[in-house]
Amino acid sequence: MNMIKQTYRDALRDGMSEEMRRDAEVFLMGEEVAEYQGAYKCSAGMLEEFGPKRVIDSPITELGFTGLGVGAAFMGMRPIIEYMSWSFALLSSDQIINSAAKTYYMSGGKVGCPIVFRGINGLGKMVAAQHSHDYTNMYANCPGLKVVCPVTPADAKGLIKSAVRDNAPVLVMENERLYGMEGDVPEGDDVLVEIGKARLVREGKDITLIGYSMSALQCEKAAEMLAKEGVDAEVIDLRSIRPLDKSAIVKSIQKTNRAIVVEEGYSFAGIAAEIMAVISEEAFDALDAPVERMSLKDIPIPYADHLEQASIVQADDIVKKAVQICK
Amino acid sequence: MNMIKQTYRDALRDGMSEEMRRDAEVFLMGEEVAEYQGAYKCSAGMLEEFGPKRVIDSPITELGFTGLGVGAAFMGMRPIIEYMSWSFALLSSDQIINSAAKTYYMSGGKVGCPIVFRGINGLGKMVAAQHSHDYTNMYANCPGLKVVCPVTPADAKGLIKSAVRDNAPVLVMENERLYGMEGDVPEGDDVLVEIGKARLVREGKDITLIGYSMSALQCEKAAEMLAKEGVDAEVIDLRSIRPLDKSAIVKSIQKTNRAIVVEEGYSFAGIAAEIMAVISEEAFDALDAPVERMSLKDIPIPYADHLEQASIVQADDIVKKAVQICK
Amino acid sequence: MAVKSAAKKKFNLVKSLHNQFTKEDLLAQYESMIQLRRFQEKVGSLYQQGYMGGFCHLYIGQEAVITGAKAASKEGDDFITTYRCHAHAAMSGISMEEILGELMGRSTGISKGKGGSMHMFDPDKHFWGGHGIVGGNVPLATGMAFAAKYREEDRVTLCFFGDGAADSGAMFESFNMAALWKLPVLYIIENNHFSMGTAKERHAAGEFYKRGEPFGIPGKKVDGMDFFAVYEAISEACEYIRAGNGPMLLEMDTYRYKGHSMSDPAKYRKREDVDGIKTKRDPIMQLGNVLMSNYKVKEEDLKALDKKAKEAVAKAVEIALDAPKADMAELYTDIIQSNGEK
Amino acid sequence: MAVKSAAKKKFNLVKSLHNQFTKEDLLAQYESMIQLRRFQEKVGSLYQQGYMGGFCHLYIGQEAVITGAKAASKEGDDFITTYRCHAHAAMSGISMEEILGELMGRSTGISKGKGGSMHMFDPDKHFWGGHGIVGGNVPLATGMAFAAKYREEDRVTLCFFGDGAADSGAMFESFNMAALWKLPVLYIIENNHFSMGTAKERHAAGEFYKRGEPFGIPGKKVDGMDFFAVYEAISEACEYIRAGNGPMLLEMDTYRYKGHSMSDPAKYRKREDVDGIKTKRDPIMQLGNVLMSNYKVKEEDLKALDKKAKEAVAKAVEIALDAPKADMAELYTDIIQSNGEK
Ligand SMILES: Cc1ncc(C[n+]2csc(CCOP(=O)(O)OP(=O)(O)O)c2C)c(N)n1
Ligand SMILES: Cc1ncc(C[n+]2csc(CCOP(=O)(O)OP(=O)(O)O)c2C)c(N)n1
Ligand SMILES: [Mg+2]
Ligand SMILES: [Mg+2]
Repeated sequence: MNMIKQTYRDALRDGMSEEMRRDAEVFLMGEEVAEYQGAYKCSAGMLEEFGPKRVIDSPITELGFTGLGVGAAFMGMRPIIEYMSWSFALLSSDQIINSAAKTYYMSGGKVGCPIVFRGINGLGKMVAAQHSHDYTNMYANCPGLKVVCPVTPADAKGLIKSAVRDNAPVLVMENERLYGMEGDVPEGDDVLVEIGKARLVREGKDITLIGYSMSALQCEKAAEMLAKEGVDAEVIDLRSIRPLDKSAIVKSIQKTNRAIVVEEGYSFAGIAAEIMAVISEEAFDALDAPVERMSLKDIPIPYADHLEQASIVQADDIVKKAVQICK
Repeated sequence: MNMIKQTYRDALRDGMSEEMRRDAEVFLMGEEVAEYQGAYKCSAGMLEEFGPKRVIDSPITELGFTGLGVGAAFMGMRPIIEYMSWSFALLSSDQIINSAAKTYYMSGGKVGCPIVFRGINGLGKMVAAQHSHDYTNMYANCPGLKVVCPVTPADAKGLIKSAVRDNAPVLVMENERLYGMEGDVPEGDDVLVEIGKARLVREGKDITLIGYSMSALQCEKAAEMLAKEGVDAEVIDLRSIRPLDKSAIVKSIQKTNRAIVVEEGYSFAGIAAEIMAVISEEAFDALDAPVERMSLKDIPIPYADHLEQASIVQADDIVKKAVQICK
Repeated sequence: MAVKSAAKKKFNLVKSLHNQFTKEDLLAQYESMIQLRRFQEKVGSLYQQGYMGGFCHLYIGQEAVITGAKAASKEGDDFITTYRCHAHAAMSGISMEEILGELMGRSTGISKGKGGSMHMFDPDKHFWGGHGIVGGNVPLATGMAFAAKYREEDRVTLCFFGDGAADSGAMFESFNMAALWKLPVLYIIENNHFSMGTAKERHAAGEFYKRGEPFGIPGKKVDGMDFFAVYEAISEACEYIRAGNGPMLLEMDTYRYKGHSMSDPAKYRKREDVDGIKTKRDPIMQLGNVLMSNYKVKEEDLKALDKKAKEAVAKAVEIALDAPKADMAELYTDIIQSNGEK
Repeated sequence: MAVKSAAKKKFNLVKSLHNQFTKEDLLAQYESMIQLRRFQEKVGSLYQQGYMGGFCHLYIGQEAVITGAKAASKEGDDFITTYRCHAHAAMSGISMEEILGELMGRSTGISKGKGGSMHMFDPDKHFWGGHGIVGGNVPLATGMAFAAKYREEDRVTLCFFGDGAADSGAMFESFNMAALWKLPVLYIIENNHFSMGTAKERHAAGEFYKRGEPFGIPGKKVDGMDFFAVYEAISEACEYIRAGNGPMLLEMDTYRYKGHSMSDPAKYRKREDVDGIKTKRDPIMQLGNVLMSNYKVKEEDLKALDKKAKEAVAKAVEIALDAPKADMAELYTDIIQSNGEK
């Protein structure tokens, strides 16, 4: 496949644009998505190409415009609803959970809801507690939704495209720190990434490091450092949180017999807890050591750079823990 | 201690009333709490006793009156905010998480938030998907909050009293099916139940059954049935979800070496997943078998009685699973 | 249960409307209303006999609103309401059997027994629920109207909700967007004077019909117990909306005779208040009076329609009771719409 | 930075107010404003030099609103605002060192370096933040007013928020409760014409000052670039509120000169638009003109105040830079208020 180098931000934009070209029923709505070109420039050029009918600046009323999107999706349209942050989307969680996730079932399959909700999630840089919170676990808990967390530009594009085409409500959790990162993205309008499949980032035999979103990058970095210490780590980027690719996890554990799950989210009933439960259920006997989780510190995230950094699991920390487990 | 027989509903009411008598800064606000005597009659007689200044019917604006409560708590008052259901409280999750949980930290300890949020949570009886959802894990994930789930009338009273006196925001998750249940409640205005302590429901040596809210009752019932099958089950009612009483769990596992965690909530990144993670972290070597979790079916909850019942873990199911693990 | 052909002129006085319908049309309206009433009463008694569970919200007393709205709107217009949805569902063409089936958890239920009393839908009949979260259907309706406008379809969305819901932030956020983008949506507040047990004066400041004014949304208060008043107001509003003027807001002054739901003994109001309205403003009685005074319909004719309605209800109950329980296998269907489907 | 004693009469015409202050009082106002301006400018340049991070929202251009509000309100009234909070914090008496310390993550920061630009508080000075969620501070303010009324204290809560926030459901829900319960709260919309990059016309239907009308909340549009207009409107509003009449709403017509936050180049508006306002309506210039024309203050005197302000800012920067970084141990404090504490 032909590859082009692209930022995550542009890959997302291209993914959305391609789907909008393909299907006239897709529109993009959110705060500052049109004239401003996106608060983080993820929709640069889209207003120009698609016009104000399809790229729509909304007022700062997350509950209202989320419900609006869901209503349009009930009618068969395919809205992409952008949140300036998933922290603000809490205001709309009622419409996501009570309307988008549940109506298909409650209607006995009569009313579908093909919609995409997307935006930045988790920590940014020095934006303090109200703007620094990973909500992946909250939504992934809820049947009726799909939740994905692309880390690479290729996944950003492939997953947003799959999300738009999916008949279920799909939540795409992005991260501000990813937007500027570059990577190879396959060319072509129909290159999708399947929702529900993890990404094997790196093969290894000694231990499996599992992460998603930013923590997948930390795992990757840690694995490179571990290689120098003689530890051969396998790295899995979960990528799709719901549905979860259990078999990819189990397969890896059966090979390495050890695992660390890393998250840039709170530990209590978080994603790592779920992965630990899955491993316990499906690969308990394969374990040579208990699975460990490394989570965000259990505090509201502070503003100051050094404090903020101290609340995140760093690659160094993973390395230390992995060496300890493997020796 | 002298005991009186009381329903859960009345115990709650007495707990709130005693605290209101004790502290003039406590007030109760919510939909139908005053003239209607509470949608589920949990505040029967309170309007009469305390008057409309302290027992206040709110409009159906969860976001607004939650924020109002938080603002009053910032000023040092001690509001009790009742939700007609935690399903509706989703609309106010922004104020609970972004304002109540985070402001104390963000202000460097300058602005406290001594507030209680309470109401029914989880499944009722045939009220369908939008009204049947356990949100415990969502809030318990968040630092800055405390979350309790009383099951007995005594705990309902003791925990609501502790919650009102607590300087932190405390969420009390009740259940409609508990309201009418009777139990012994110790007399006296200062009998508190400490937040952060699990309740040892039943001692046993073969396996630990762990639950909270309705699922603790199922565990208790299962334990009685198991006794007849020769399995001696210990039962732990978590009672306080955040902070979690890890030592009670670990102690029990070290004795029984086996555990089942039961929840009337969704499994993905739920409370059971957290307990499994905790056990794996703190008592892995004590395990003779992997911990199992038994959760609500992973579906929006259907209306019809027989379908609804089929989505819940029943005591029978627990018995079967426990026998299987213990043999 | 729909009007065949209603007078299409513009009316300024409700009274002048009384003679603008054919007798047949008006009788059909009467029949709809009495059938809704008898049906709801039956649902109430079946509930009390234990045939159903959960929440169950009856619409008795408010019948003129949905019948007037159906008569005044066009085929193809979309309807969406709250949990108090049986009448809206029935007037959209969902059969009583399907509604009863749903209430009794049968496989024939309109939502296969999974939705229950509060959650009924039939997009083919332009009926979009049946929603349980107060205020929640208002943004949804706004989105439906958004879709209609986007697709350049001549559809008005009629969005019904209560006086309690009219306090919700969701409604105001919707108003702002609908006004900004001139969406073809008619917001209809069914002000039955109680948000559950809380009287209007204790839950809402000011007047409901004015709540769109800051956004430039015209509002009007309408006698929601009078079929003709409802018909006129909704006809005019739909015309205004169809002309591309954007949203409108109507406050229907109505009343519910029963408790908020089956579990509510409604102690928060006086029996006389309810009785006063029943005897003076009952929508069915009022329409009957017009039929008798202006159309020479006899009381016996109306009684015959009542009897017919009761029979239809009884028949529906019979059919519903005959149906098997919802299938256990349905537990796991309809969770996620697969990508193969439409 | 507070008025010592302001004229306490009732004023009908803003112009007539020009002569009602003592020269000293007005000069103190001027000094406050120029110091806010210089301080904000310094914050902007320190940000660009990398001394701070995250979001940083400047208040340059809007100074008349908070200075007028402080002058018109009483000691003991409570203030709460959004993330655009440096000026409100400073006018509440939080020192520039503490604000800068916070912005630079120092241990001397008003929130110990944990809150940053958007989250500053000092209850002792009746300043309640500094909140990051748009619309979120409006219910909070309503609750503060609820507490004041409950405790029968003579305190008005002054709640500041932007035109974007004025679309939020949270605001409307608050209006309804405040009106119902006659809470002593003054809602102040600082309409700087942009909700981030979205011009008012594109995000809000109708007029802001009317948004309380459906609830019976009186509203007024005020020239937010004119200290006297702000002073008069807020004086009158606080009097109305203090008399037990319930909430009021003021829309301040103002403008921000800089981008929404430090990362916004503000391409969505024309340079001329900003320049036009700077040259014709600048609040500091306007107050300076009154001082010169009505109080015989000389331009040099004003320049001297400017110089004094710059020096005060420079001094504060020096002190802030001298302070140690926020203590690592603070990571784990202030998560949950323990039950021993007050
Ligand atoms: C957000 C939310 N809060 C509370 C409830 C519980 N509840 C259901 S109906 C109702 C009263 C609604 O009154 P109104 O809007 O006037 O409609 P009506 O029932 O009179 O038709 C309440 C409080 C709910 N379903 N959703
Ligand atoms: C609920 C929510 N949505 C979005 C944002 C991101 N955001 C921060 S400020 C802002 C614009 C607010 O404009 P306005 O209310 O006019 O206030 P101003 O910044 O002009 O003072 C936006 C969209 C947020 N903080 N909170
Ligand atoms: Mg009502
Ligand atoms: Mg603005």
